[in-house]
Amino acid sequence: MHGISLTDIERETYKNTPIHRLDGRIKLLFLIAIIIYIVSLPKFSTFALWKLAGLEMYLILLILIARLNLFYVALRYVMLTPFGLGIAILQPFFPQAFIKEFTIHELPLIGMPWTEEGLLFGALLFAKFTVAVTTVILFSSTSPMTEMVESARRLKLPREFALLLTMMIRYLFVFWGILNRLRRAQTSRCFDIWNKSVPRKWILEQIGYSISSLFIRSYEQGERTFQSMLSRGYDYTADIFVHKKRIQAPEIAFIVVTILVVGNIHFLG
Amino acid sequence: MHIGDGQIPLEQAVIYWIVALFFIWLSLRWARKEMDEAKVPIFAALAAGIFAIQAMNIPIPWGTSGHMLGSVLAAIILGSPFAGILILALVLIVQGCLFGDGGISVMGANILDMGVIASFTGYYTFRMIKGSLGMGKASFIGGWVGIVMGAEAVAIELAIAGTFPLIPAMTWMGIYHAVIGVIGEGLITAIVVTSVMKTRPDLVATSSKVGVPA
Amino acid sequence: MSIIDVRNLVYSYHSVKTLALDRVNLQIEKGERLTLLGANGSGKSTLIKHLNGILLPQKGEVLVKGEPISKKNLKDVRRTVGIVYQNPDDQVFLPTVRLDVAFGPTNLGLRPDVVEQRVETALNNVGLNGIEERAPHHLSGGEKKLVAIAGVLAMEPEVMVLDEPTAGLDPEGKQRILRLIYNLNKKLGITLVIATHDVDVVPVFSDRVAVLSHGKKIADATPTEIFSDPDLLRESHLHLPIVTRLLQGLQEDGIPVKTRFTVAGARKELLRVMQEQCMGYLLQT
Amino acid sequence: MSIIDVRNLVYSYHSVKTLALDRVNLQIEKGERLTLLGANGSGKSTLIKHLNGILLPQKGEVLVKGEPISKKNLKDVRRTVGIVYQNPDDQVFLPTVRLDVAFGPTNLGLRPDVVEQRVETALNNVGLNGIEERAPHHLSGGEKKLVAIAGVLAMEPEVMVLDEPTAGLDPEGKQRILRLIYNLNKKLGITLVIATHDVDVVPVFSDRVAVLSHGKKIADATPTEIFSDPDLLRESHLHLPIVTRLLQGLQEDGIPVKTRFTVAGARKELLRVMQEQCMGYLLQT
Repeated sequence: MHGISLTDIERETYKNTPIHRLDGRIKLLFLIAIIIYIVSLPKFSTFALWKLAGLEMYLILLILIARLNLFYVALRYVMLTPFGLGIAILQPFFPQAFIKEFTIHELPLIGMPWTEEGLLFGALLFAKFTVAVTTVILFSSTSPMTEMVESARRLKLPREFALLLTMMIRYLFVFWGILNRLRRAQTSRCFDIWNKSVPRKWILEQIGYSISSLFIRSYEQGERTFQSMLSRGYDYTADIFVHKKRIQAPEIAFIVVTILVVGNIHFLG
Repeated sequence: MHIGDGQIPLEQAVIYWIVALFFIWLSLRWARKEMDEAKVPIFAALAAGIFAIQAMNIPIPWGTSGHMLGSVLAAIILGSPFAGILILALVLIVQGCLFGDGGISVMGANILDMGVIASFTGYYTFRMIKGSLGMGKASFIGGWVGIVMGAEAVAIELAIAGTFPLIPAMTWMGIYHAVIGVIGEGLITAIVVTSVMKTRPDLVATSSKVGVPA
Repeated sequence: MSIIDVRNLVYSYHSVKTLALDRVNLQIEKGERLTLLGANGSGKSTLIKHLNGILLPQKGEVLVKGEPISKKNLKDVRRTVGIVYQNPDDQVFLPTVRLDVAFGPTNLGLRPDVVEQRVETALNNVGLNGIEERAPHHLSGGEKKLVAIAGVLAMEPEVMVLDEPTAGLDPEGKQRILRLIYNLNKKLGITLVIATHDVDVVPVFSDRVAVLSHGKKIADATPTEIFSDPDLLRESHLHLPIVTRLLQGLQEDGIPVKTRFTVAGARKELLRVMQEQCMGYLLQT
Repeated sequence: MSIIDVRNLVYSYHSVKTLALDRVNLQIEKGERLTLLGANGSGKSTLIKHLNGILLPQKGEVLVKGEPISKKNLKDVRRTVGIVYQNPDDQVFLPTVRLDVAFGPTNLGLRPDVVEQRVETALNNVGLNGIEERAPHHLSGGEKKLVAIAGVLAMEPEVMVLDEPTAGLDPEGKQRILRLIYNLNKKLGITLVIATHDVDVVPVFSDRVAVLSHGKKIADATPTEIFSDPDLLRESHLHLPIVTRLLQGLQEDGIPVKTRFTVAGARKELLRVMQEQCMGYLLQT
């Protein structure tokens, strides 16, 4: 999709490091806790910027321990940046409703006015975005999707929704394969969405038809899968089977260290 | 049009989460009634399919490519905005947790914009004009309205959050999505709906059933 | 009593005019290996879906262990009759092997440790231990098929129905699957029903062959009997097994070979005839 | 000059350690019928994807009509080399047969009337006239395969590559496809490359067989030569054709039959031997 495909992420999750081995529930809680912490930091404070920098260092340390491919991590980050950067970069040029007084400067050469307060707010937005994205990259690269859902199920995600999500994960890979084969067959017959020698309208039709074929195939996949599920005793009470693992020393150590680090960053930083 | 973490303050994000969860619950209830146990495999596969569909490049003006959202499409074919909500919720959860497309704290807001608001406005626009304009044109307008409204909802949420002033946000999000939505969502939705009607007419709930789905 | 008894079964899909199944009668006996032979579209898959109540009869009935299948006993029927579908992507629908194989036993309401045990045993029986955590999309076609079989085995069915079990597999993969299901029948006593159009696979495998054509059962006999009748197979858009074709060619050449359908059978038969023929020659001179 | 010339081709997938293709050399001559024989996972599909530039070589090169495939000549290469993939559902995606077959020629920028003409001709050549307006979705597997072939034919390629063309088809469907592609080669002079693991299909069909195993080309010879070497096939996880297996069994029994691989060939050979053998018997007494 964005230069990083499902399979790239999946490959990272197959590594075997202390971080990868941690219980999925702990990692899921870690993700949620960090995100909540970041988001609840004040939206206008230089101090928060330093806390975020500290947190980012800790996350990078964990990424190193998890031996993630750094090129892959950087690529994922860069792919996502435009989403956060776009909104942040405009901030110095707009008045923020919650700020009373502005210190105004002008851009050299073009003379466009910008505010110090807006710059700080934008920087904070971008810093929060960066730390959040780093957390998601770390989390998604160290726990396979199935494990995430199994963990969520153990943390009381409703039965039906857990089954929906696990099956979706399975079929993500099936349809990813179908999409690639469809594209390959189209490329083999010289299809190119930028082909100048055919009308644009015709190209859009072909894309529409491809999407329609994918839609029907996914619906029919569901129909066939339903029959095979019934054959294995499926009914409205069905649940996923959770292979139970216990919380052990490494998990506890991870929690303690994280609380110490974040606590330190928060109160000292 | 994914909102990222940090762009909406926690307390507002929590409210959006609650609203989104309420709609997910409603859509599950709808699915249970309409498709009983078959809903799990069908929606799981459809969500995976829409995920793949969103990865198909569509040439939009200015030499760039965009992609489809698909919530209005799902709503029209399955005959209820709840279908669009359920599928988009699944897709957004995977995108957020796996790819980092759209944040975690703001996932509720994203589900609200691209799932709930896009599906509802798009689907009911389609329903209103289907009789007079026919399936194709109504799908086109429905798809387009859905994406524009979803984008405007993002603008409003960002404005409430204090991240962006309301008027410029609504203007620019509106104009941008109104332009790309003509092709990426409107036209493609229309082509897909008419083509599914040709191939599997029985799948297209809206073409046969009248009466408002619960 | 037959373990499955199909009586006068009629079924038509509502989009199609012709009958998908036309008064089909079929008894399946405990412990046997039965092949349903038919071309694509002959009604095999529709018949199979009636064996565990995925489809309910429009006319006629299907009895499992003497009880007609009805909405009430569906769960019991599906515990007795397990179906392995043709495409493992339809059947293996959960993202790890363990989750998938555990799906059936979990639905039976078994305790987690029993489920765990059944998963182990089933994977053992198909020879796939140690891949519990693997994702299906990283398995080969043959392995996925084995996982699908394990998923059904874990429910400990008495009858196992397999739709085109060798489809898409290479020769080694085919052999592996066939050997496996043969052993399931021999060692665990599971009754086997295989639906296929692969005439070269059946003979080696089955006690009995039922031939389906255009929704009708047009023959039900031992493989030898079935393959002695070329017209029957032509009518059902199938071919003779390669070995049988060769022997019948020789018959046309005037060599008195009998019909055989396996390589081993034909080898013996040809040897016998060669010796006899030459003896005949000898006596004439 | 070979129409396709694969030189020292090496390819490895990102996620897998072993090489998918390991220094493969292969010359494909204009007008021939070549079979790429190999088990699943032997590298056949990876090799095929290099023949029209879907994959570009990591090492080595692929020349089409003497020109190395590069980003610049991709369109020409794909016009010369058409590929029919294994699963027609991945290939046939448009709502009518006519639209689908027109997809390729339209992409070539041809005028609508020329496209129309090509569609007619292509459907004619695969024997599917009169179904132009049908939805491929509702066709049988065999018919869908034919539409896929027509879609490639309409681009008028000089080389046609088919990946497992008989997969999933019943005996009659297989025959129909094989007869068709044989005729495409004979009548239209299209060079044919077929990738398959079906040892019983190849022999009837090909001038030459290249055997792939674990990404390496381990043999390249006539079918007779290939099937005279049981070790070779064992190494590549394949079997001997059924007919060949029978004849080799008889050889072990001391009957001096020569290796054959088609029913017709074996029939002739057995007749010959029977007569000679009996003669021998006669002389001894």
